[in-house]
Amino acid sequence: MSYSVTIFILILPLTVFVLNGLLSNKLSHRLAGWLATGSMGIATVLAWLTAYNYFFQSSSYEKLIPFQITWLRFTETLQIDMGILLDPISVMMLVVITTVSLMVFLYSMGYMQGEKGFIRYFSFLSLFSFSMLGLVVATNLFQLYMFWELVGVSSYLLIGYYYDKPEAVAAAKKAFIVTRFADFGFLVGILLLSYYTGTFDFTKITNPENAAIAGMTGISFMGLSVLTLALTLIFMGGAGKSAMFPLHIWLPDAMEGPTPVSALIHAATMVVAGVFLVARMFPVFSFHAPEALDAVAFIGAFTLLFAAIIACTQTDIKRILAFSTMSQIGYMMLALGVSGYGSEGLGFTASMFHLFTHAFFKALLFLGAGSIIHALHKNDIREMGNLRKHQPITHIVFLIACLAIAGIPPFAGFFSKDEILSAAFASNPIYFGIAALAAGLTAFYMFRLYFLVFWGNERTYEHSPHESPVLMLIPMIVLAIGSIFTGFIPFGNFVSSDSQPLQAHLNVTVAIISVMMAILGITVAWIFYKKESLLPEKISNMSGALYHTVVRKFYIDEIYLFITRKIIFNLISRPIAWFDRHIIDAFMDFTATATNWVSKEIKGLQSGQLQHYGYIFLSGVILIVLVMIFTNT
Amino acid sequence: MMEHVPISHVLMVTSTMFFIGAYGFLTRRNLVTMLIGVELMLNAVNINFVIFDRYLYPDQIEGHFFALFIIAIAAAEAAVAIAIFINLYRNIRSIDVEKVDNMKY
Amino acid sequence: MLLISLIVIPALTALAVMFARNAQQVKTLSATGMSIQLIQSFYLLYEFLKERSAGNSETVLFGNRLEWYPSLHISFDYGVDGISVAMILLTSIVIFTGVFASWEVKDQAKEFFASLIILATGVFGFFISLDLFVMFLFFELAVIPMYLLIGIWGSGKKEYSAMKLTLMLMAGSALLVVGILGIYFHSDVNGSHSFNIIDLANQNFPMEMQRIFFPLTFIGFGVIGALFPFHTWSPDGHSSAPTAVSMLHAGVLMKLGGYGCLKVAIYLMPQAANEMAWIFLILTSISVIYGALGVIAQTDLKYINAYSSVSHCGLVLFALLMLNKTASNGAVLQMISHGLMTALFFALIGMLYSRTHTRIVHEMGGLMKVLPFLSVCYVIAGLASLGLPGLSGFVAEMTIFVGAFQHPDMFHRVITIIAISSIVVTAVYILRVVGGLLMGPIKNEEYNNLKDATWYERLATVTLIAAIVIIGIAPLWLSDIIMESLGVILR
Amino acid sequence: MATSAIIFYTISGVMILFSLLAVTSRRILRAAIYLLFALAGTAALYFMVDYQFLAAVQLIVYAGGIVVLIIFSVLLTTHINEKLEKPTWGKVFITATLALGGLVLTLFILTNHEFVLGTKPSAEATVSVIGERLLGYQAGGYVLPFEVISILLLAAMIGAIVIAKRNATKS
Repeated sequence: MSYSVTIFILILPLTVFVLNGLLSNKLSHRLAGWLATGSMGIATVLAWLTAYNYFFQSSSYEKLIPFQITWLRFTETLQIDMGILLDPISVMMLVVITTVSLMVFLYSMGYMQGEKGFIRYFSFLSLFSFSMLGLVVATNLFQLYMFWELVGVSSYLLIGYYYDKPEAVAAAKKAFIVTRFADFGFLVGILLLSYYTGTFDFTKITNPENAAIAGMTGISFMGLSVLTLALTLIFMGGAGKSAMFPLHIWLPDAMEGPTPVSALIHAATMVVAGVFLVARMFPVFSFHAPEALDAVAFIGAFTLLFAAIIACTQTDIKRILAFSTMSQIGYMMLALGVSGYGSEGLGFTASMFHLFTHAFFKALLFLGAGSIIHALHKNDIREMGNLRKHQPITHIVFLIACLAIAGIPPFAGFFSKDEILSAAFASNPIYFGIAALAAGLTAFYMFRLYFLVFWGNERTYEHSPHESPVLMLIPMIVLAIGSIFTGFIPFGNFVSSDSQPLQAHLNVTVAIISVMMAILGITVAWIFYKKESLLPEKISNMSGALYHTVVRKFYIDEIYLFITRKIIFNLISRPIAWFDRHIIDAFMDFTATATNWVSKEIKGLQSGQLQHYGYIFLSGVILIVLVMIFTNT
Repeated sequence: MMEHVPISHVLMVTSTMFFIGAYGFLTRRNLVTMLIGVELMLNAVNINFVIFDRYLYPDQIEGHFFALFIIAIAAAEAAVAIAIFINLYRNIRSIDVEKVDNMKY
Repeated sequence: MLLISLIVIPALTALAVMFARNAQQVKTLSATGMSIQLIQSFYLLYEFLKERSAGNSETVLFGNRLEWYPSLHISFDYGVDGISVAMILLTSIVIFTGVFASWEVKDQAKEFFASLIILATGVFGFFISLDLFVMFLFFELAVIPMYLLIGIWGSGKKEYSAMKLTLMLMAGSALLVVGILGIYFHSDVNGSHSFNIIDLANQNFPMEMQRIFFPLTFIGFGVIGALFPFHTWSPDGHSSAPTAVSMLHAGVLMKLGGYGCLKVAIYLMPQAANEMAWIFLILTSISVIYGALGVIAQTDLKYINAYSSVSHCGLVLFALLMLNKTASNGAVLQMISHGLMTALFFALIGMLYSRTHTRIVHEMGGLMKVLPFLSVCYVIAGLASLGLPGLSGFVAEMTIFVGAFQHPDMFHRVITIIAISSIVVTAVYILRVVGGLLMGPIKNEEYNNLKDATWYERLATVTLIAAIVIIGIAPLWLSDIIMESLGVILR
Repeated sequence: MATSAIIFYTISGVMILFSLLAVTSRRILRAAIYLLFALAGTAALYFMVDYQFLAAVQLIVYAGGIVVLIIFSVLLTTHINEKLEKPTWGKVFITATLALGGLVLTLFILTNHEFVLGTKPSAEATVSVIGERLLGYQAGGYVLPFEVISILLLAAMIGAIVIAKRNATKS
């Protein structure tokens, strides 16, 4: 099989988007849904085939470009190509995206049944899959940026899917604007990089021997080398999309979208785009701009802890998962940040590995949450309890996912997290400490959720909860299997920073510490939440203001609101609008008024009295003659 | 026949006549009398043409023609002017120039 | 012949419209005429591409010279290069859709359509002429009917707006006349003066002359291109103008400014452009940011769009002043892209207004539910405006930014970054409007009975969207024909 | 003093006198008659410089035509006994100053200017010469102005009729 087939992985969802979008009031729901799911199924098969070919049929993991056309030419050297770049990480991403997409598509067939905008939903979802796939196979920075924007917009459309709910609209808007702000940095970073290197091409940029790149390190601007600046800006884009602190505020709100969307976009795929971006540019970071990489590690570590702390106090099931996502992405960023290149590249591999496993268990968590919400029509975990009686299958898969994310062996999360912890351990003990602490917190908040929802007292529900339909259960089971077994993949053999196999060994010390932390977390959660208990309330009361700060997510949202509404809107926009109307426009009007005034004042000269004109005329003539006489003599 | 009269004397006479006409034009309020002033001025100018022709370029008769044309035009002008006066009188019952200022501004 | 018929057809259409017997005939005639015009423009594109691919590399194609007033060296020189072809395409698309967008004009329909088409004739003439004097003539021909169109068929403070718009544009024209005459009297083509752009381009005007006449022509054209601080006619004018006029005005007429700046000011006086660019760069970057920030506080849809036009058109002039091929290419692309999407915006605003009878954003809401077609179109227009890849806005903006950033001078790159920040602000205001207008619960019970788009409204919007999408997805051909002509202009 | 000089000065005196009377008389009909005398004086001057044809035209058109027209209009628009009101002193003062100032200025120029008198023999302005010149189209021919004047006269005639005509619908 030739790799050019990969183009169909992109074309299929695009076709579905166009078809469903244009024929949204012609097609029946069943047809549209199966069209989308079927195409995604084919795409998934193609992606797995590609992966099989790439990883098992060829000995070395070269960068391959099976397809490329010129899309837009800027200058002789700078142009945007549209193409497909296959290398270990993009192939891996292809597999992840298509698989999770397929599962979510299937799940949505059940979850969204009977919704009015069913076809619109699948249309947008296909658009998202297309954009995300295009993003990971991008051959150059600009193509990546384009799909990056497309991903952002499909995320906007999907978050705002329930467009008559004001919260959903606001959340969609917020998500788009915050990421747009980050993209501004990204774009400037791209421009800066391309200005010095004269290319957008990944193959050229990431080539460690590229002289132009090395030259950029020599040019400094405000104490930093231009390259560091450019890469930091590019990372800013990644941080926005991956909801890193302080650009994370959109992600919790984004949970207003339908739950399968959260699973696909805001857990498994889109939010890891930032990680993917850093991984894509990793050689440049690693060789030429270690300062930028330090920033990545720092932001990653900070978000990791920050989000985990907030997650412990939230009560909305999806928001807990959202903060958990942020925290897990923090892990990935941290791993990239502490990674070296080549044989020191454990962090890189670990990051990708975690991305891979996380996609499975986090998608599963969201789908499980969706299954619960589907049954209960509410999001607040304090109003749930003892659901294991009503939804046994959901309960089991949810438990598997919780164990996976908590890092209990032999579930997938354990292996990837262990690699990250080892990488952090090798680099900086503080980072290791943060990561290990967060591992404990992760276990705590996940099991807090688990116990509150599935155990505890029976609540009164409006209509008795029921197990979800088969269409929703199948994807969950598939993902659960993935969450159990993906950890055993020898990931370093396939994905590494320099495409050479990397042997990762289980670091026993680290493993023990992390498992201990996880078990500690689970135990605390068990004590607090297994049965109705007053302990959590006591503790939250004891910590008082601190607790409230955490519940209010450290007031970051409020700060943003202050900046946008008070400063930008009230102190900049309105004055500008006022200034434009009352100063600039008034000046233009003033010139008109002044002309009018002058004409009104002098129109008295035109008195209509013939003889007045006569006087003036005669005196004028006399005056002119006088002047002529006297100037002549 | 005029060799004994210096040109400047003739011109003085015509200038005097001209300014008398101007005086009339500017002081009178009745439009007809203003027209009389205008006729005087035209007449003075006419004489000037003839006199310059006769004294300075006696071999030519261009001044004669100018005078002729001016007379024709003056006649036309007077006819139109008087038509206007009559129409005006019909409309506002007066031919006082100070009342005719409807078209100011 | 091809080019002459480009102005003959609309002129004939306008004439025929005047003889029409009823409103139905008027509309049929206008629609027919403008459809022919649209087909012609595509045929022109086809012929142009054919000639170019056959290796014809002359500066202008299909050109000719018709003597008109030899003693002043005024002749009707015409011909097109890639930029003109692109602009002609844009114009014919916008006027075509404009006719359909004003399908419901009832009072004095005959005069309305005739003026509208005469305006378009002026624009077509402007784009094909190569003689400064004739170009100016067509420019005025395009501007004057605007007064009548706004003053008679407008809404709100229409007399005020029409007067303001006309006076400000006329003030620009006044500067322009001086500029053009200055160029004319300083030229020396084979011992005599000339108005012909191609001849004038080979003149090396002395620096002292350029320093005087470059700003005159640039500001003269800049006024209609909404150069800060001469942009204030735009919000008032657009808000009072009837739908089709707003479309044509923001979509095409404002582009005469950018086109003129490029083809006259920069082309003929490159040294002064180079020397004085920084002043205008500051002004235009103010336009870009200031316009965008100004939008956020607006509540009237037309004002919102007018200010965003200020921002987008500011970007056009901004890019032109970078004086390199890529940025200028982006500027032309932006003119086309903005022309299409702003026409779409104004068309949609008109259609919404005719249903809800308000243009205030917060008085509407939830229109997506009752007017799905129009709302989806509005979202697409919004996304194009905020530069979504796959729609034309992205292509144009990115070309501008990349091109501007290639400038070797630090100042230019910094100012480019400032201009780039407008994409964030654009996103803010577009999403505010989309959120407030289309999403959320329905605010007014009466809106439940609104009818979605009729066939002619669908035709107008779909045409524009198709153009936006085609350029957005496959921009290379357009970019190439523009780039080719820029090679001559920015020597 | 030669006879001709005496005649000239007499005529001049009459002309100036009647001009003055024409612009100051408070009876409008008299003013018209005074104008007639001033115009007749002008005709006499034309006789003196041997322009008989012009003098005749002056008498016929000016004295005969225009003055009659004026008298008619006076009769149509004013009462015969009506006295014109005196102009205000301020007006008289301003106008007189202006007129005198102009006159003085003109006289000043006149007296200071050296006129170069022509020495060639004077040309005859006989009716045949005038006729040929007026209708001639070679150098020195006045056929074009002649035609233009004809058109003007025609237009003035029509204009006068249209303006003075009573508006049928109005009354």
